[in-house]
Order: sequence, then structure tokens, then C-alpha cells
Amino acid sequence: MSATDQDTGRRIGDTVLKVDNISLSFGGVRALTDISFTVREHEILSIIGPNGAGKSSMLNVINGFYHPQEGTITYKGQARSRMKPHAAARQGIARTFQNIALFKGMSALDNIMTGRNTLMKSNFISQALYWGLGQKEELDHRAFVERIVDFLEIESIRKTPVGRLPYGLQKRVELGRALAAQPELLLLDEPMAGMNVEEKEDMCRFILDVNDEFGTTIVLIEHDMGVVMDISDRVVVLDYGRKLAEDTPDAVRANQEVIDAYLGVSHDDAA
Amino acid sequence: EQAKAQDAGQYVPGTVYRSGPYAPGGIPWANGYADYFKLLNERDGGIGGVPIIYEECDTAYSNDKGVECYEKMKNQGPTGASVFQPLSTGITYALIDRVKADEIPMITSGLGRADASDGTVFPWVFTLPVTYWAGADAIVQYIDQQEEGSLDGKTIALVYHDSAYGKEPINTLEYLAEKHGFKLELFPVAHPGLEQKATWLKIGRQIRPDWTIMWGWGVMNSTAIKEAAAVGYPMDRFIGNWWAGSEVDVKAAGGVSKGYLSAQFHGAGEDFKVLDDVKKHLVEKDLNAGPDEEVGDILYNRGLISAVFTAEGIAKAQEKYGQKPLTGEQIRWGIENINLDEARLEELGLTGLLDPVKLSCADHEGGGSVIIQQWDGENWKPVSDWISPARDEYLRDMYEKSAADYAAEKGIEPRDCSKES
Amino acid sequence: MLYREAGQFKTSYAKDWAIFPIAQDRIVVLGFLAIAFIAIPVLSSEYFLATILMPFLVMSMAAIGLNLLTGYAGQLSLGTGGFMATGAFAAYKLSTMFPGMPIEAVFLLSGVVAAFVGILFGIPSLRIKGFYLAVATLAAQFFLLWLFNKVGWFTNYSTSGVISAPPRTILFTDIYVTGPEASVTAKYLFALTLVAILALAAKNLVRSSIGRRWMAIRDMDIAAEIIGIKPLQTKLSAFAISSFYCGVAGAMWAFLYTGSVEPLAFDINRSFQVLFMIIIGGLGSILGSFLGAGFIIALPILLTNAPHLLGLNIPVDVISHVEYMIFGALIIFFLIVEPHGLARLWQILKEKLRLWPFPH
Amino acid sequence: MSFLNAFFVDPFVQIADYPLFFIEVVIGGLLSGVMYSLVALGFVLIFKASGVFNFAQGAMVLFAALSFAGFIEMGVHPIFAFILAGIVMAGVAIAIERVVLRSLVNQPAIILFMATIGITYFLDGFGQTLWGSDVKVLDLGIPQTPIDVGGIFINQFDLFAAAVAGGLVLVLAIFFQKTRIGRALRAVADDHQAALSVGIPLKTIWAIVWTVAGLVGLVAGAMWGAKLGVQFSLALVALKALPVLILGGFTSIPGAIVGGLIIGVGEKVAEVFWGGAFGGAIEDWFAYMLALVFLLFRPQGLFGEKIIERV
Amino acid sequence: MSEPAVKVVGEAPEAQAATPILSVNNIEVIYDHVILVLKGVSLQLHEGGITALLGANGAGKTTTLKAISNLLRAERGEVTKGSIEYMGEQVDSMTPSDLVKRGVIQVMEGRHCFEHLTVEENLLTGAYTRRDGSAKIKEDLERVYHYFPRLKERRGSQAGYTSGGEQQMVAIGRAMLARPKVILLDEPSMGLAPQLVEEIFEIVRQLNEQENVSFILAEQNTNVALRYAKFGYILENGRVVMEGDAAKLRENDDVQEFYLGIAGGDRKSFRDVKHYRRRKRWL
Ligand SMILES: Nc1ncnc2c1ncn2[C@@H]1O[C@H](COP(=O)(O)OP(=O)(O)OP(=O)(O)O)[C@@H](O)[C@H]1O
Ligand SMILES: Nc1ncnc2c1ncn2[C@@H]1O[C@H](COP(=O)(O)OP(=O)(O)OP(=O)(O)O)[C@@H](O)[C@H]1O
Ligand SMILES: CC(C)C[C@H](N)C(=O)O
Ligand SMILES: [Mg+2]
Ligand SMILES: [Mg+2]
Repeated sequence: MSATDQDTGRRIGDTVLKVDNISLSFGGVRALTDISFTVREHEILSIIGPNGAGKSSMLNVINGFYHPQEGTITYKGQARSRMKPHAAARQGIARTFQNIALFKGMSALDNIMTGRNTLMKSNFISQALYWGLGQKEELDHRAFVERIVDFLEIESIRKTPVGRLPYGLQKRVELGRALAAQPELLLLDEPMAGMNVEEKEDMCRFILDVNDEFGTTIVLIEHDMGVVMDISDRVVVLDYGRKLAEDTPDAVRANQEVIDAYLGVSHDDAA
Repeated sequence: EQAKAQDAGQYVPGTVYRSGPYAPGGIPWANGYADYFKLLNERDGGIGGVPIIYEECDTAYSNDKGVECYEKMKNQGPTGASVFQPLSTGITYALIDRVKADEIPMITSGLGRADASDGTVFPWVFTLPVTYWAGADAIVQYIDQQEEGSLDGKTIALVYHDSAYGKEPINTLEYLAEKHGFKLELFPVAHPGLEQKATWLKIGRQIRPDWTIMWGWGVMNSTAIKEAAAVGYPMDRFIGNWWAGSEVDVKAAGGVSKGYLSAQFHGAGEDFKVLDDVKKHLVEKDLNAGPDEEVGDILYNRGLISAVFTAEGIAKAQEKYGQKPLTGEQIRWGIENINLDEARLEELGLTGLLDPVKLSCADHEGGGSVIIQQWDGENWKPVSDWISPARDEYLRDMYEKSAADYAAEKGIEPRDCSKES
Repeated sequence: MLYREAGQFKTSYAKDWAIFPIAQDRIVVLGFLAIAFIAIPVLSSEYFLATILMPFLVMSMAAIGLNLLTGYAGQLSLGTGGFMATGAFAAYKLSTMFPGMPIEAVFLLSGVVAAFVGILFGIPSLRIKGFYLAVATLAAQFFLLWLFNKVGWFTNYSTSGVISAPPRTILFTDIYVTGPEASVTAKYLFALTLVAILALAAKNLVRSSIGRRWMAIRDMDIAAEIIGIKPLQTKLSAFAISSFYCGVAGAMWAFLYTGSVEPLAFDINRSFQVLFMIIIGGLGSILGSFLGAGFIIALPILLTNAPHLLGLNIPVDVISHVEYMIFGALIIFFLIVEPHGLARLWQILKEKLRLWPFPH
Repeated sequence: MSFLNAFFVDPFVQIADYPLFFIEVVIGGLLSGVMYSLVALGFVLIFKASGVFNFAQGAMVLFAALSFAGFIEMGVHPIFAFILAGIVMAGVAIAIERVVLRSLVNQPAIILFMATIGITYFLDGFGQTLWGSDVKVLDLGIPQTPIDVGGIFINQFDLFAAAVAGGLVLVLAIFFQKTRIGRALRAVADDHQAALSVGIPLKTIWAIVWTVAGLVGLVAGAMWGAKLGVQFSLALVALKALPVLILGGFTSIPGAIVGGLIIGVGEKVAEVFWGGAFGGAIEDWFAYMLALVFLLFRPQGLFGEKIIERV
Repeated sequence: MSEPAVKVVGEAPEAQAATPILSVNNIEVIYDHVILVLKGVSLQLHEGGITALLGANGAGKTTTLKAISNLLRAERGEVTKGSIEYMGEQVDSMTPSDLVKRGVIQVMEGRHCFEHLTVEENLLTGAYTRRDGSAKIKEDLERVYHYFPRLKERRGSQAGYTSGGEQQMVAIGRAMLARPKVILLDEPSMGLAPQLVEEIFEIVRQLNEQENVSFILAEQNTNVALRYAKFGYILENGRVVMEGDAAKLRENDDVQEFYLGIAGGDRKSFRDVKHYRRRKRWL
């Protein structure tokens, strides 16, 4: 069942992100060839495809970490071919990473706080004195972050250095860090890898909530077809750098090409 | 140390370095310094019957370790430290303020800051028998002799340890360059001085100065000699100062150092009475600090002479204040009144080893003189008579001027020596 | 006294984020301050103050500085000596050019000067990382020292290239804290105050947003940039603030500790020394900076004096060689026991204490 | 003005006027460069094979030289003395692996770096306790006097050193060509734990590498010792090797050589022709500045492995 | 500490044939001297067996595997109680490399490729302990490429630049090249495309059947794991809470509820699971 007939207040709006004829290669390796697709406001778009298809690379292109040789990205109306990652972040694009990229030396809380760095303005003097704006800011943002902590149900591990957390919780903290930025566009790279069903259920819940509570647009990479088919509004299928399909879950599921290239036969019980 | 504090005696601190990059030079000096006090204790039961409590502290030729040693030792013994001799110009600078505050005399024999020879501004510091400035002057005098009195148009290069120490002779040499009309070329060598190829290519192959003077220390010396040889610079036109003219330096450099010259303010070798005593009372009883064959080496002798100055200061002071452990304050007076004339030198068995020195309230250098020696492959052989630096001509003025500046900067009120007893 | 936070409820984030959330810690710290400010000056010998505590304070300051840069921002630097020298000579120039300037201002300004120099030499850190950066900062180290050694202006053209501290008094008093007249105690208290204040400031920095930015860059610079942290700004701010601390430390060294310096006092060994301190003490820990400084400064002195205190009579060269060996051995020992430094050791101790009497 | 002149004009004028001298300086630079490379090699070996920045290399050079010279002083024939010293260094290597590395597997590079500093102190102290701090003359019977090649002076000793260094690199290259070992070494450098997990015996690997590094240190020590006399200061030659290292790349054996040559020539030419403009003694910082400039273009050094940036 | 009552589904492992090739007896593991992670875990692996190790994040699966392969020390963790035996020998006396020589190799969670080595070099490091000649090794290399054609394409490129899944393949292939008797697979399916997951488990089955390699699979993907495993253990924060035949475990209700996401026989959609909790928290 697809999401369009959902009863939540969530409206799928018009295009926020438009990817036009993106091509990216590394030396010999063609990671992406002439990829185009659009992301609509408030929707959950999944990118699926075999390993090495170029999914992560696609995200890296969107938030400016990889610079495509060809093609343009149009985000909120303004087209660009390349930009600095931190600029992208300031425009409201946040993401999580496939190989967890948490700040190992810091506590879960601090990690999530870093997510708000773009919103913190106080100068270092007042921070050094921990007085005035510096202090106020800290506490306000802490308050906000606590909401996320509570939302993700990680109260108990607030102060634990993330390095010590088991994989699944790290993923959750990473999501928290991305949410902390109150992004408009949220890029999730395999957020549920290495989780058991129960945890996946939680994670789905978080994603859905974010999506319809904050109306955050979400681009999701995931290999668990069960998840993808259930929660996404539309699915883009990549295969070795090419786009195979861009359609609703049901349509994609039916698409023979996709089955051959990716799903294999036994996907249904795989989920 | 409590134990020591009890038994009466004159406490003499030894701020030496037997470790670190400059140990090879520090060790023989330290042995000479230590042996002389042991000799006094062994032979005459101390100074005027007061035994000497000698204690060492290793500074590794580093300024902060030096300061630490100083602070540790300054209040030791029944009457506190009697005299400090930091074997380092750097440490000297670090201590100048402190010795003043703590009222402990400091002797910097052939090192330290030359203008401290002005006793009116530096009551607590003594530079006997010669300063680096005097040394530089003497060396140029020697060169002048060799060139039959005409340095005009000649070129003299100075290769120096790029530190407080190495810079000391520069202004003197500049003055002399002016006066004699020779060209002075400066070649700083960065600590520790392992690498001098560029310097010597320039000296040996490009500028080819008529003479080269070196203010070096430690590994820098032997390296310089080697590189000099490597560019074919004539050794007999290469003069090191007294810290760049010891057996270690030439031996480490190997055969090539034959003919190398160096300026000394004391004799070399072991045929001096005092050294016979050392052999008799220490070496034979196996009490000497270092290896036996070291006795008579340049740096050993220098350490011993430096000890003589300390001892002499104490002896002098005893004449005035009595034969008991004395305070730094009293010993300061003693040193200020040192008068090592021929007779006294004879008495101490130093004839030939040292030239007469006489200090006064204003003159803390005491008019020592310098002798040039040459390395013949086995030994240092004198190649000049005792040269007396041209103090009256200009050095004193330079001292006093520089000292005056210092006094001004530090807000020191120079004492009036006419009032001193 | 049992070490428990049980029964201490944090009713606001402000409380929760106080520097020392646990009461016992607060007490301990206050106790320490009391001892440092009152007990020590009264009780301890001049030797102890002048040759152990002074360098300890000065180097702690430097260690904090480097720890901000290396421990928190992850930029390995061996230029510390150079930045300290900058501070020292800046202080000298400032105080001799403007004799009227209050000594407090001199110290802070010399820190600022060092900060700018720090920024300058921090620029390469944008492209160069890890040990490469470390060795690159040596360029700063060697160049700065050479500069102060060569250019007479910095030493007011003193032939020797040695600068010595002009006598100055604390603002609004006639208590000398520099120059020969200054009493060791005065110097000590002055230094202690500086260190205490700046250490607090550092602690505040590292636990607020700027500190988190540094750590983010340290732990994973790419991810940091992707979540919106500007690498350039962040790294340079780290260099600037770090150098500020080192600069002040340098000024303290020259003015409060030795009273006179030649550039050689800040040679590369100084840089290494500070690095050792923060690694042994604990990277990314202000407390660690102190522990490390204590370890590296006090230990050798202790070792040198140990035989003496034990009444043994060992020749000094043997002592200093053995001292080297023991020192090296201890470094290795502590690293093996706890690679993350003394500070971490202390933490674990506390955790154990918390669990006490139960093993886990 | 005069500075600008001394900086932009004079040097070139000189070079133009005395090309022979310039060549001589370049050759001199190359030769001292080789001496740096000798020391740098040891660093590279260990870094390449374990990702450890071995601060103790200088100390190892000193220790090896001390042992070598020490044995000779005891009257052992130089050849045997060399072999003995080699054995000593192997012992040191094994001890280091046993005591230090083994317990610090999988720790961050900076920690291992610090450990090697501990080793440095220990070796410095230990060496001097064993062999004393006075200068030991080490005469390998290589003439120190220059030979005159068409008006250009070349120091025979340096030539000899260069030859040795060349040979050493060759040997090492071959050693690393034995791919199985070579690959294992690089694997270890990348990820200790993973290396363990595929059954690479870290301990043996490390013992081997450190022994080899020790032997390289011995050769370097012998050359430098013969040059300066064996004494504490030898440990400081490590500082000369650092810029060579960054410039060449921590992980490249040829890099160590090429880096050495570049640094050598660079600093000598700078000192001789531009030193005047700055008041001399610019060699040291110039070497680092030079390396820095290279890094700005290649952050991993000339031949270093590319730094991988992925998310 | 008191052993919690382990709920045994189906026959207990002891009841199974033969003596275990690998047996973990009631081990306790502590990290950093303070963090107690395993609180008495026991499990057996039988010659030719495939044993699944299931459990939520942080349950201690990885820790258990590292304890077996002796990689704990490198993480400042230590086995403080209990013992681990491989073919009758105490493991703790052996280095990881000894274990690999004897045929026990671990594929670490999160890939751990040697990023500066090429894909092929990575694979070859797996053969480090082998002494049976390069010809054989070459053979096996080809076998790996046969299993993972994608790797053949990327053989020349530095592992650091390969995609997540590709790295996972490298890690597994690397282990295969050691020709082990026992492979400890930590989350092999993580980040792999569905059909690849199937492929990998097929490979596991083949290795198991054709070359009699035994496996311990630490898996999150309970479904697949239980389909391929013969026996299973379920860990919950450091304790074995359930163990038994894979088949039996799959039937078990709790397992279905919490690990297979099946309620009342059929799979519930991820979209409307636990809606109540969402409501609860967002009102
Ligand atoms: N920085 C890079 N340098 C070289 N090649 C790269 C780089 N990044 C990605 N690639 C290559 O591009 C291809 C796509 O990589 P990407 O990580 O996007 O795959 P993916 O779709 O995310 O696969 P997976 O599902 O396994 O994560 C891969 O073959 C990878 O090796
Ligand atoms: N190096 C470490 N230091 C401290 N604690 C650790 C360390 N490694 C793991 N832990 C702790 O041990 C517990 C078990 O971790 P482990 O990785 O074994 O769980 P897991 O079952 O593998 O989880 P996942 O499925 O996420 O991999 C976790 O709570 C984790 O916090
Ligand atoms: C004192 C002597 C050992 C020479 C030394 N370089 C100095 O500082 O003067
Ligand atoms: Mg990916
Ligand atoms: Mg795990």
C-alpha cells in the first residue's frame, strides 16, 4: 500500500529538489551517469539499487561533497553545479551516513548539539565567560535537543561517549544529529542497516513522525525492501550509475527490470 | 642534605653538565673543578682549615635546569652557597638578577657577559681573567702580528654559535674591523651545529677569508674543523676561542685538525706544580673525578683554574672575616680583592698555567691575558706569548658604556667605588 | 567520603551543565584552589615555589593552549615553542615600548599578538593533516625562533639577544611581580591567578558550541563540514585561541619564571615537552593539561633529587642518565596502563569509586 | 631596498658569475641530503609498516652508533663490532615490541607516537649509562679530504656515504618487494585490528620492522658518527630528517631519498646565496618552509600514499 | 553471578551429535576494566554447524565473537570469567594469528578493509597464513571473484573508495581466502542489497555443505539468519535468553513478534506498527 492515500495532515507539495542529468565519475569508475529525478516537498523518496549503484554518491552530490562532472542540482529554485557542503547544510539539507560518521570522542548529547551549530551565533568571548548570550544559547538549544533525545528514546545514553554505543544506537544518535538542524531536506543513507526488525520498526516510526510532524522532506537509501515499500511515497531505482525507474512503490515492485537487477526473486520473505 | 648542613664547612656548589649535548666539554671541566677542591681538602684540609663541601648539580647546559640547580643549592650548607660558576653564558644571564637578590657572587671565567667586568654595575658578577671581548681583541692582535701589522683590506670571518654566547664577540670585532680596516664576515651556526656545509662552502670556496675565528661549543667545533678541511681551508688560519680549542674538538675531527689554532687564557699540558699535586694526592689515591689521562687536558685545566678563583676568593675573604664558613656576601669581598701576582701563583703552583690577575671594586676582570696555541696532532703547543687585551685603549670604555645602558634599563644605581674599603 | 551523585537531582539543564555537576567534585576543586592560593604560599619553601610550582603553572598554561588545538581541535602542532616565544618577546617589546602599560594588559596583549601569529601559521592546516601538519608547524617553530634571534629590534638591539623582564607592579598596587625586586610569592600568586582564570575560560570554551565545533573537526572533519561546520573558521579559531594561551605562557615564562630569556629557551624541545604533557595528561582534557604538566615538570626534578633525599651519593651524570631512563619507562608505563592519559585514569578511578563497593 | 637587492638581484648575479661555485654548492647539498635520507629511511620503514611515527629513530641512531663505537673501543674488530651492534639493535627492537607495541595494539597513532618518545628518553639514558657521554672517535678509514674534480671540490667521505645510502635503499626496496610481507606491512599500517583478524602476526611483523629500522639506524649512526664523532648530539640529526620525511612522504622509501636530496640542495643553496639577505642561519627553517610549500600542493608529500576522504 | 534460566526451545545443543568444535563456557567480558558487557554467555558450535547469534543492538554479539577470535585485547576488553575452547584447546592462550592458522577467522562488523590496499590486495591478505603455494591461492582468489563478480570489476581500485556493499564483499572474500574451518560472521548482511544477502547466505550454505566450514553468524536479519542456520542463540544485554533449533526458534511467538516482525501469522506494515506509541508520545 502506498502513502498517497494517507490520513495525516501531510501534503505532498511541489518540487523542492531537482536533479538534472548528473554524471559523476572517479578516474575510470563511472559512479553516476546522466541521472535525473525530482524530490517533492514533504514526500519520502527512496533510492534503491544494488551495491555500488551510486546511491551514496548521489547523496554526496546533493549535499555538495562530490562535485559532478555534468548536470545541475536545483534546490528551492536555485540551480547549482557545485557548492561547499557546509553551505548546503546552511540551506537546510541534513544527512546521516552509511558508515556511521559520529564524533566518536563526544557524548551522544554533544553530538546532537553539534547538529545545531549552524544556529548558534554567540561569540567566543561570551562563551569563554559562559555568560550572557553564550550561556542562554547553550541552555535554549540544550532544551531543544532534549526534545529530540526524548523523541528518539535515548535519554539513558545522553552522556555516554558514542564510541562505546552499539551500532544501532549510534545510528539513532546520528539521526538525532541530523534532526537537530531542523532540516527541510533530510538525506538518510541506510539508516536501518544492521538493525533487527524491532529496531527497524522504531526507526521507521521516527522517520514517519519527522516527516509528518515537521513536514520534513526525506530522501532515503535502504536495502530492506519491506521498509522501502511500506514507508516511501516514491522510489528511484539506480543500477550501476543509471536510473532504472522512478515510480510508486507498487509500480517499482512490479517492474521486471528492477526485479532482475535488484530485488531478486525472494524479496518478499526477505523483509 | 640535613646531614651536610650540620658539619661545618664552606659549601661550594658545582653547576656543571655531565649530560646532554654539551657533556663532552662539560665533563672534563667539571672534573678539574671538582678535583681542585678535593685537592685542597686532601692536601691542606680545606681552605684555612675550613673543609670544603663540594656538591654538583647537572644543568645539561640548559638554562631552566641551571636556574633550578641554582635555587636548589643557593641555601645549602651552613652559610649558603659561596660562589656560583655556571658553565654557560645562557645560565649566567638567567642568574644575574638572582645572585644580586640572594647576595651570592658569581664567577664567569671566560664566559658570560663581558660588560659584567664593570664592578660598579655588577657587584656580584666576576669575569676574571678574560671576557669574550678581551678574547676577541687578543685574537685580532695575534692575527695582526702574523700579518706584520697590516690588516687593512684583509678579510676575517667569524663562525659563531648562534646564541647569547656566540654573539658576544661581534661588537668588539666590528669595532676592530673599523679600526684596522679589515672586512668582517659573520657566519652564525644554529644550535647544535651538526650541519655547516653551507657555511664552509661559502667560507672555503667563495669568500676565502684570510683568517677565520670561531666562537663554538660542543659538536659544532669538530664539525666546523671537518667541514673546513673538506673545503680545503688552511687550518693554521683558523682560530677558535677557548671553548673551541680543546682535545675533544680536535680529536673528534681526526687527523685533519693538525695545525688548528685556538686562544686560551691558561696553559695546556700537565707539567705544572699544581697538577703534580693532583697526581700525588688524587690520581695516585684514585680520588680524582675523571680518567687519569684527562689531567692536563685543556678543559680539565680550565675547570681547575676556575676552582682556583673560587678558592682564592674564599681565602681572601677569610683574611678579613676569619677562618670559618663564610657567607656569599663576605666572599664577594674576597673575590673583589683577589690578587694573583707571580708570587701567589708560585705559591699555588700555577706558574706558567695562568698569568697574573688582580681584581678591584670596579674591575671585575682583573687583566688576565691570552695565549694562542696550535694543535700539532698530539698536543697543544703555544705559538705566541701572553697577549694582553687592549683594555685601557678601549675595552674598559666599551664595558662601562654597555654596563651603563644596562643599569639604565634596569634602574640600577651604580655604586661608588671610591667609598669601598 | 563516599563518591556518589545519588540524591543530587539536577532540576535544570543549567545545573546539569555546570562544570562540576557532582557536589563532591566542587568541594575537591574549591579545596584545591584554597590550598593553591593560601596554604602553599604560606607553607612551601622558596625553592619549591620558584623551581617547581612556577614552571608547573607556566607549562600548564601552555599545555592548556596546545590541548585546545591538538586535544580538542585535533590539529597536531609542534609550533608551541614558537608561539610561546612570540608571547615572550611581544611582552618584552610592549612593556619596554610603553613603560606605562599595566603588566596585566601586557600579558593579555602579548597573548593576542601570539594569536595572530598562530592564525598565520594555522592556514596550512586547511590542506595538511595529521603528522604532516605537525611537522609543518615546525616551520613556525624554527622560523619564529630564528626571527627573534636575528632581528635586533625584538631585543632592543641587545648584543646577546637576551631579554630580561623590566620591573613592574600589579595594577593599583606597588607589589612587584616582575623584575629582580619581585618576591617569588608575588610572582606565584600572580601566575596562579592568570592560570586559574584562563583555565576556567578554556573549560567554558570547550563545553560550549565553539568547543564542540573543534571536537567535531577533530573526530571527523568531513562529516563536520557536511553538517555545516566551516573548517577554515573552526581550525583558525582553534589556532588563534590556542596560540593566545601559549603566548601568555611564554610571557609568563620570561617575566615570571626565569626573568630573562634568549630565544633558545623556546626551542623545539619546549614544543615537544608541551606535547608530551597533553598526551600523558590526556588529550582533550583541561584537567589533563595540569596533570601532564605536573608529570613532565615535577617528575624529573623529583627523580634528580630522589637519591639526594634518600641520602645516596650518586654522581650527577649517572643520576641524569638514570633519570632519563626512568622517565621514559614511566611514560611508557602510564600509556600502557591508560593510553588516554592521566585524566582518563582519574575518571576511571571515579567510576570505580561510584560503583564501590561493587566490582562493576 | 638593499634587502630587495640582496634578495632579488645579488644571488642571481653570483650564480651567474660563479657557475662552478653554484654547482659545487648543489653537489654539496645533494651529499648532505643523502646523509639526512639515511636517517629518514628509518622513520619511513616503521611508519610504512605500522603507521607509527617513530620519534625514537634519532635515539636509535645514537644508541647504535654508541654500541658500535663502544665495541670498537673494547678492541673488537670493526667488522665484528658492527655485527655485534646489529645484534644489539635487534635486541632493542624485540624488547620494544615486547614491552611497548604489544600492549598498545590498536591505539591511536598519537599514543604510539608518545610511546616512542618514552623509548627515546630511555634509549638516550641507557646508551649514555652504558657507553658514557664523552665523544667517541669513529674512524672508518674513509679519507676526509676533498678531491678536486675540474675545480670542484668533492668530499670523499660524503661520496662514500652517498654510495652507502643508495645501496641501502636498494636492499630495502627488495625487502619490501617480497610482496607477501610488504602487503602485510601496509595492511598493518592501515588497520591493526583488521590485520589481526586475518591472521597477520603483528608481533613478528613489528619485531622484524623495528629490527630493520634499527639496522638502518646503525648504518646512519656509523656514517654520522664517523663524521661528527659519536656523541649525544647524534640523536639530534633526527631533526634534520623530519623535513625530508614530510617532503618525501612518510610512506615512501624512494621519497626519503628524493626528499633528502631536495631538502639538501634547497637549504644549502638558500643558505649560501640567500642567507646573506636574511643574516644567515636560515637553513633550518628554510628546510621546513620548503617542505611546507611542497605539502600545500601534495598534502601527503611527494610520494606519500593518498589520504582517503570518504563518507 | 547467577546464570539466568535459559529458555530452551527444541532439544538442547548437548543432545545434538558429536562434541562441539567450538564451545564458549559461561564467559564474562569487561571493557576498560569497568564496563561489564557479557554476563555469563555459553554456546556451542558443532563441526559443520551453522549457529546464529541473534539479539538487539548492544546485546553482545560482536563482543562474543571477538572473545572467541581473541580480538578483544585490541579493544581493551578482557574475558574475566569462563573459558573458550576450540577443538579442545583453550583459546585465550593463542594469538588471533594462531587461531587463523588453526582455521578460525572472523569477519568483523563494519567491514574494516585496508583502505590503502587495492581490492585484490585486500583479498590476498586473507591468505597470509597459508603455506600451500600461490597456485592454490590464485585458485581461491578466482573462486571469490566467481562468487562476487563486482569485486573483479573493482579489483584494481583502492578499497577505501569502494562502496559500502563492495567493502562488505571484500571483507567476506578476504576471510574465505584463509580457507578456514570456522568463520565468525559479524552482520554479513549489513548494507547488502537483498539479492546479494541471499547470495551471501547461499555462499555460506555452499561452504558449509561442500567444504564443511562451520559458521557462527551474528545477525540482525533474523529472518534470513534463521532460515540458513541450524541452531540459534538469542542474546539480550549480555545473557543468552533463548536457544534452540533454528526451525523451532522461528516458530516461537516472541521471536516472531520481536525478531521477525510477524504478528498473528502475517507481516505487519512498517507504516502502522506501534501507532499507539506514536500517538502517545505526540499528544
Ligand atoms: N570517492 C570515490 N573514489 C572512487 N570511487 C568511488 C568514490 N566514491 C564512490 N566510488 C565508486 O562509485 C560507485 C558507487 O559508490 P556508492 O557508494 O555510491 O555505491 P552505493 O550505491 O552507495 O552502494 P552501497 O549500497 O553498497 O552503499 C562504487 O563503485 C564506488 O566504488
Ligand atoms: N570498546 C568498547 N568499550 C566499551 N564498551 C563497549 C566496547 N565495545 C562494545 N561495548 C559495549 O558492549 C555492549 C555490547 O556491544 P556489542 O558490539 O557486542 O553489541 P552487538 O550485539 O554487537 O550490537 P550490534 O548489533 O549493534 O553490533 C554495548 O553495550 C557496547 O556499549
Ligand atoms: C660556557 C662555555 C661552556 C661556552 C658556552 N657555549 C657558553 O655559554 O659560553
Ligand atoms: Mg552507499
Ligand atoms: Mg555487533
